[in-house]
Amino acid sequence: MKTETAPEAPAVPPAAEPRPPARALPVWANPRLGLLIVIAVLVVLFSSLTPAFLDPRLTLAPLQADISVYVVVGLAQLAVLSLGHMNMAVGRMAALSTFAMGLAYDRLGVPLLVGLLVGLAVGAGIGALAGLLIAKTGVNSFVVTLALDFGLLGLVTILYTWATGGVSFAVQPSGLSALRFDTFADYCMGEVCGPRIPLVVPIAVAAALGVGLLFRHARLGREILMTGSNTVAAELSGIPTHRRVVAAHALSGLLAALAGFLLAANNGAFSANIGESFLLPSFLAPVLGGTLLAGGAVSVLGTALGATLTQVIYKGLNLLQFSLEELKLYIGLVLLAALSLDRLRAVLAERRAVSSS
Amino acid sequence: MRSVIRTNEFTLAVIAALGFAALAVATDFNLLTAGTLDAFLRFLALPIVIGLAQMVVLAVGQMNLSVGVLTGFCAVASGWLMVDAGLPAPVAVLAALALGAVVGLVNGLLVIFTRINGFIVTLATMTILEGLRYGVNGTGTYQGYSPGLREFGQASVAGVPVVFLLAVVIAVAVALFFRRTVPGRHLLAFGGNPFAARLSGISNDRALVLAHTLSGLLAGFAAVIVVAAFGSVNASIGDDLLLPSFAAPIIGGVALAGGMISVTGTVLAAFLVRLVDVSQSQFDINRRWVDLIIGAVVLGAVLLGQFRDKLSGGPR
Amino acid sequence: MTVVLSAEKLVKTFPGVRALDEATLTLTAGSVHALLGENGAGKSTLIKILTGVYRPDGGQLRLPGPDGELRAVQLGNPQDAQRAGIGVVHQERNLIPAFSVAENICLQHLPRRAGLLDRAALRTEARRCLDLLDLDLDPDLPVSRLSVAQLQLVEIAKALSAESTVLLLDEPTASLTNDEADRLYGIVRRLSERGHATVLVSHKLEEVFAVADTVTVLRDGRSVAEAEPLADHSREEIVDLMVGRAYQQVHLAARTVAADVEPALALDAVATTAGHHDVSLAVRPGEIVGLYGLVGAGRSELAKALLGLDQITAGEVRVHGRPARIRDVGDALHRYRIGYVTENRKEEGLFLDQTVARNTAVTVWRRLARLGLVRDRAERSLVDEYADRLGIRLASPDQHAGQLSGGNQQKVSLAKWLAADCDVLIIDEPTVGIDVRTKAAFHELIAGLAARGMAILLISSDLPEMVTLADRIAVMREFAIVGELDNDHDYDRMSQSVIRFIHDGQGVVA
Amino acid sequence: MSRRMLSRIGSGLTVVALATTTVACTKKSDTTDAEAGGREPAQVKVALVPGGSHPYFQPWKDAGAKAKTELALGDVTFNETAGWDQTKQNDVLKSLAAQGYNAFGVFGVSPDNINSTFEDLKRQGFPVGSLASCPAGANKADFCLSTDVEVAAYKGAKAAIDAMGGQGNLVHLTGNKVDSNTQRRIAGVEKAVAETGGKVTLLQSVTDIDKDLQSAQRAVADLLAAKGRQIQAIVNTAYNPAVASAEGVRQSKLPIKVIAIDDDPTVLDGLRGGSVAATVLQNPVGQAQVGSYALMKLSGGCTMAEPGVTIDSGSFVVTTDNLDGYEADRTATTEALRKKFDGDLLKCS
Repeated sequence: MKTETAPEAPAVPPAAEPRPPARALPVWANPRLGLLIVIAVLVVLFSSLTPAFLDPRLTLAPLQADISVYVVVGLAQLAVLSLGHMNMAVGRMAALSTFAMGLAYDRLGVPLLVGLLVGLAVGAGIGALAGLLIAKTGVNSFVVTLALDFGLLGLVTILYTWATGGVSFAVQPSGLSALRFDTFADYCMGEVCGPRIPLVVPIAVAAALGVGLLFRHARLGREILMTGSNTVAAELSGIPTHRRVVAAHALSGLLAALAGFLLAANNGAFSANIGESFLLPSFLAPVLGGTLLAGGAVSVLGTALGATLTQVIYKGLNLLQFSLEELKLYIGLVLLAALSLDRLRAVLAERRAVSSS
Repeated sequence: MRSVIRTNEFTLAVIAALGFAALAVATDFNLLTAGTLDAFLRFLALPIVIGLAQMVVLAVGQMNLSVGVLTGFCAVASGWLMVDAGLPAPVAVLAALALGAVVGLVNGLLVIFTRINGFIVTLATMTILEGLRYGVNGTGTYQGYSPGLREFGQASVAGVPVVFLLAVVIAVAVALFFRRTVPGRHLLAFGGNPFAARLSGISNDRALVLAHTLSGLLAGFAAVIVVAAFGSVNASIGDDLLLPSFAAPIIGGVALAGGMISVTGTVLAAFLVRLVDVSQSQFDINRRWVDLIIGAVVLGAVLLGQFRDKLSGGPR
Repeated sequence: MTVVLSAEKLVKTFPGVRALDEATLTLTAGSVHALLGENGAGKSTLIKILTGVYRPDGGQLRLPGPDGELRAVQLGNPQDAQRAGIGVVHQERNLIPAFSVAENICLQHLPRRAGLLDRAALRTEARRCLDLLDLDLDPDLPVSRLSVAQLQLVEIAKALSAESTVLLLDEPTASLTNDEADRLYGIVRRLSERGHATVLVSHKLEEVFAVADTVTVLRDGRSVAEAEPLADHSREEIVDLMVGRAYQQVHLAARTVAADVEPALALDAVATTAGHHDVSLAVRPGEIVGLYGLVGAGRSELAKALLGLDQITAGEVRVHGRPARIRDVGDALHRYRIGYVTENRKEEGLFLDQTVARNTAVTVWRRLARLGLVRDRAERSLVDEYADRLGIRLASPDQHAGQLSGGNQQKVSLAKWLAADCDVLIIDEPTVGIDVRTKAAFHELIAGLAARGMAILLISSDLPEMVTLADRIAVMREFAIVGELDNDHDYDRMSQSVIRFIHDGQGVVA
Repeated sequence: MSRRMLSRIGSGLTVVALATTTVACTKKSDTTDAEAGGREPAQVKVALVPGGSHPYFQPWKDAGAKAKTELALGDVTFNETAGWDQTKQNDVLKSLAAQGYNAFGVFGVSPDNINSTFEDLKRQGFPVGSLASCPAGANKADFCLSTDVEVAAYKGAKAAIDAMGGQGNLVHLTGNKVDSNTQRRIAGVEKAVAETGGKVTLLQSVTDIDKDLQSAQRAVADLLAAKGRQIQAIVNTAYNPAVASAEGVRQSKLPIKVIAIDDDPTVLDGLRGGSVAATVLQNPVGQAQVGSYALMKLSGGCTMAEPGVTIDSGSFVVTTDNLDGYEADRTATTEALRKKFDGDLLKCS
C-alpha cells in the first residue's frame, strides 16, 4: 500500500444517523460454546446412566473413529453451504470415489496412499462436474446434485457389478487394517505409548484444520464465502465466481471422498453401500454448528461439534439399549431440542445485544 | 397460442405423449390392454399425490423431507386401526388424513416457532416418524383388512382405476386451491415475495403453517391410496417416496424458491417417471439403469426449461 | 381546509437512538406534502408509524372519524393503516411477480364469492383503481411483463385500492426516467385535485419544488418546519433547514488536465453485445468525464461491457494507449486497473452480511495473500486506512456492512476500489439516496481522487452533480454517444445543451 | 475479541478431551487380546444382532429368551437397530461389547464386508457365530449357521415347478442384486430350472425390490401387466416381493402359482387362503437356539473342530398339506443340529 499517494482525507461532517450497536455479544452467546455444553451434559448423563459409555476401548475409541467420519461428511456439506448451495449427492460421491479407490487397490495393487489420492481426485472431479453444471446453467444446486445422486446411484452399482460381481472389493491394501484397528496406544517409544486415539482421527483433524484455514485465511476460501454472500457483488469485485462455485463443489466432492475412505477404513471394505447414510448427518453437523443454509458464513469448529453431538447421542442411546422405534424417536427429539435450544440462545443473545447498547 | 407452446407444461405433455405412444408401439400395444393400462394408472396415483404434497411446500419456498415417511406412518396407522383396533374403514381413512394433517401442522408450527429452516425441521421429524412408523406394528405386515376399502382400491370406472381418478381429483382440487381460493393465492403471494405479502396483510406464519399442514394432509391422502389400492402395508412403506416427491415437481417446472407452482407439470412429470418405470419391466432393464435414466431426465428437464427461458427471454 | 391526518409529537426510540423526537406532521385534503430531511432524520420511521409497521412510543396519531372529527387511533399493523385509508408506496418493489396486475392491486382484500376468488369483481376493482390513474393496462397481464415505470404505477394503484385518502410515496421516481417521473407527478396532481392528500419523500429537490405545495422538514427526529407552504422557501432555505447550518455550494479545486497526455481509458467506435454502437470516449488521468443520459440509455451497461460482462464486438478499447482485451472483472481489475463503483450498492456493491474489513479488502486479497493465505492484520490496517481517508464511521472493522448507514455503505463500496489502486474508476450514480451533506462530501472526495491523477468516468442522472464535477460531459442515448461537451460549470447553459442532445431526433426516449 | 477467546477455549477443551483419553496410556504388550474360554454359562452374555428390522428375525426374540432360561445364560439380547447399514451394525456390536456382551450371533448386513467385523470381534476374544447368512468367501466367524440360500431357492423353484405342472414360464423375485446371497439364490433357481431340461423357462429374475413394500407392489403389478399371461409361477426369495406377489396375483385373478418365503402370518394366511401355493421355510428359531448354545460352548472353552465351518440350518417346503406338521419337522431339525454340534463340530476338552 503506497500511503504517500493517498489524497488527504476530505473533511466529512459527522452524519446524523442512528448507529447500530457494535457486535459485542457475551461469551455464552457463541453457538459453539452452547454445543460444547450440550455435549458435556449428554456425556455426563450417558456415563452416569451406563458406565460403559466411558469404556476407552469399546466405546470411546470407536466413537472417535465415527466422529472422524462424520466430521468430514459434515465438512463436505459445509464446503457448498458456504455458497448457499446444497450437495444432495454427497453420499454417492463418496461411493463413487471409494469405488475408484477399491479398483485401484484391486486391479493395480497401488499402495494405500496412492489409492486414496486416486479416490480423492475422482471425488474432486465429480464435485467439479456438479459445480460446473451449476455455474454454467444457473440451475439450483439442489436440483443438479439430486439428479446427480439418482444418476450415481445407478452408476455405482453398475460399476460394482461390472468390477467385482458383488458389492465390494475383497482387497485389503496394507496399512488399512492398521487404520482400522490401531490406536496410538499401540505405538510406543520405550515405555511411553500414545493416547488411545484411533489412527483415523488425525486425518479428520487435519481435514478440519485445512478447511478451517481455507475459509478463514485463504483467498480462495474467502472468495467462495463472498460468492455465497452476494454473487453479483462478488463478480463485480473481480472474483471469478464460476470458478469459485466449481472449486467449492470440487472441495465438497474431495471431502466426501475422504469421508468415504475413512468409512471404508472403519468398516474394513470398499463397498457399494458406503455413503448411503451420509446425507442427513452431512446437513445436521454444520447446521447444529451454526452454519446457515443461506451461505456466506461457515463454522468448521461448529461442524466438528455438531458431528460430535450427533454421534454422542447415537452412541449413548445405543448403549442404553433402546429398541428401534425408541431410538429413532429419541434421536429426532434430542435433535429438535438441540436445534430449538440453539434458537433460544440466539434470540436471547440478540435481545441482550440490543438492550446492552 | 405461442405462449401455450412455450410453456413447460406443453413441452412435458408432448414428451409424455410421444413417450407413451413409442412405448405402446414398442410393446406391440400391450401397453394399451386393459390390465397393463390399469397397472400403469393405478401406480401413477401415488407419485402424483406425493409430488403434490412436496409441491405445496415448495410453493412457499420450503421443503418437506418427511412426506415419504409420513405417508408410511399414516398407512400403517390406518392398518392398525382396522386390523388391531377393529375399527371400520371410513374411520381409518379419516384418521389417516387427520394424522397427516396434524403432523404437517406440527411441522409448520415448529418451523414458525423455532425459525429453523423447514428442511432441517422436517429432517428431524422424519427421524421421529420413522420410529413411530416402526412402532405401530414392528416388521409385521397388515393385510386382509376391510374388503370394502380394498374393493374401492381395485375398482375402475370405464377402465380407469378409481384411485387414479382420486389422484386426479386431488390434483384438480390443489390446482383450484392455488388458482381460485384466497388462501391459495395468499400462499403463492407469500412464496413470491414474503415482505410484500406481509405488507398486504398476509400472515407469513399462517402461510407457512398452512402449506405444511396441506403437505401433511396430502401425505395422508397418499397413505389412503396405498392402503386401498395395494392391499397390504408395513413399516417399509414410504422409504422409496422422498426422491420421487422432489423429482415430480422439479421436472414439472416448480421453482424451489417458491411462488411458482404447476400442478399440470407435476402430474405430467409423475407420468413421465412412471413411463420409465413401466418400460423397465416391459423390457427387463436392470433397475439400476432406471435410476440413471431418471437422473438424466430430471437434469434434462431442468436444463431444457432453462434453455427455453433463455430463448423466450422470460424470467431471468 | 380539512385535516385528514395529524401526527402529534411522535416519539420512537430504538436501542441507543431516538429516531423520532416529538415529530409532527399534519396533512390537509388535496395537498401534495413534501416530507424532507437528511438520511437518518426520521422520515422512514415516521412513514413506518403512519403505515402501521411501527408503534410510536409517545405522541398520538389522529384521523378523522365518520363525522369528520379527528380522533386518536392506534395502528397495530399494516392492515389497520390500510383500513384507516392510508396507502403507501414503499421504496422497495412490493409486487408478486407471478400474479396479474389485478391481483397485485387487490392483494390486500381479494374479493371472494362462495369461498372462491371472484375474478370478475377482481377485474372490476382493478380497472377502477387503474382508471383513477388514467392508466390503460390489461389487468390480466402478469406484472413480470411490465416496465419499471408501469410497476411503479401499479404500486400506486395498489395503494389507492383501499380507498385511501392519504397516499405516501417514498422516493417514487428513483428508478424512473424524467418523462416517466413527469407523468407520475401529473397523476399525483390529479389525485390531489380529487381531494387525496399525498406525502412525497424525495431527495430530488427539483421535483419536490415542481410538485409539492406544503413541506415538513425533519432534522434529528424533530420537525424543524411544520406544514409550511413551499412557496415561502427557496431551495437554499430548505437545504439549510435540513442540514441545520448555512449550506454552501461546494467549490471544488480547479483541476487542469494536460490535453496531450495519453488517455488512461479510450474507446474507439466500440460496439457491444449489449447493443452499444459507435461509442467513442477518452478519459485522461486526472480527468472526470461525465456520462449523462436518461435511465435506460445504456450507461451502466457500457460500464459492465468494459468490465467484460458483455462482449465488445467492434471497435477498440485502449488502456494507457495499449489495446485491451478484458474478459472479466478480474481482468479489468488486476490487469488494467479499472474499477467500477456500482449504482446498486446493496445488490451489487456490498456483501451486507460480511464484515467491513472483508468488504474493503475483497479486491486486494490477491495482493495481501502470502502463499494463498491472507493475514488479518494486513486486512485490518487496510480498513483503518480507508475508514480514515473516506471518513467511514465504524465501531470496528468486524462490523457487518449491513449495519452501516447508507452513506457509509456507499463509502465502503468505494473503498474497495481505492484499496485496489485503480487508475481508472467508473463511478455509477454515486449519490442516489444519499442526503445533501454526505453528497457534498462525496463530490469533494471524487474531485480529490481526480486531482491525485485518477481517471474517472462518472455516470449520473443528476445533472447538477454532473455540472459540478465533470470536466467534459458525454451524452448517451439509445446505446450510443450522441455528443460531447466541455463543461464550463454554468448550470443553465450546460443543462440546455445536454437536454438538446438527449431530445435530438425522435425526441422522447423510452 | 470474544471470538478469538472462544476459539482458544475451544481448542483448550479439545486438548483436555484428548488428554482424558490419554490417561490410561498403555503399551503394546498390554493390548493382547483377552482369551476366549473358561466362562461359566452364567457369565456368557449372548447378543443376537440381525441386520435390521425384518419379519424373518422376529422368532429370534423368543428363541433367544428361551435359550437364556434353558441354558441358564447370563443374558441374551436381541438388537435390531442396525437399520441395514453395515456401519451402524458395527457400531451396535461395539456398543453391545461395551455393555458386557461377550458372545455374538450376527446376521451381517453386507456379506461382503462382514468378515472384517467378525475379525474385529474375535480379536477382542469374543466367540462369534454368523447366523442366517454366511459371509462371502471364507467365513471368519467361528461358524456359520444359516439356511443354505442356494438350496432354499432351489427347493422353492422346485416347488414352483411342481405347482405349475412341470412346464411353462417361471419368474424369480428377489432383493438387492449386488449381494452375494442374491447371486446364490439366482443360481439355485437357475439350477432347478436347468434340471427340467428346457420344459421350464426362467423368464426373468427381478432384483432390487425388497427395500420397501410399495416398490415391490409396483414391480409386481408392472410385471403382471407386461407378462402376466405368459407366467405360470413366481418364486420369491425375499419378503416384500412375496407379500406383494401373493396379493398382486390374487387381485389379477391370473392362474399363477406363487411360492413365498418364511412363515410370517401374512404368508401363512395366503397359504390357507390359496393365494400362495407353497412357502419355503427357514429355521430362524433353530439358528437362535443352537447358535446361542454353540456360543455358550465356545465361551466355556470349546473350539470348533473346523473353524469357520458352514452348517445348513435347514429349509422346508410347506404347502397346505403339511401346514400343521411343519413345526414338528423344524423342532426335530433343530434338535439334530444341536446334536451335530455336540457330536463332531465342537471340540471340548
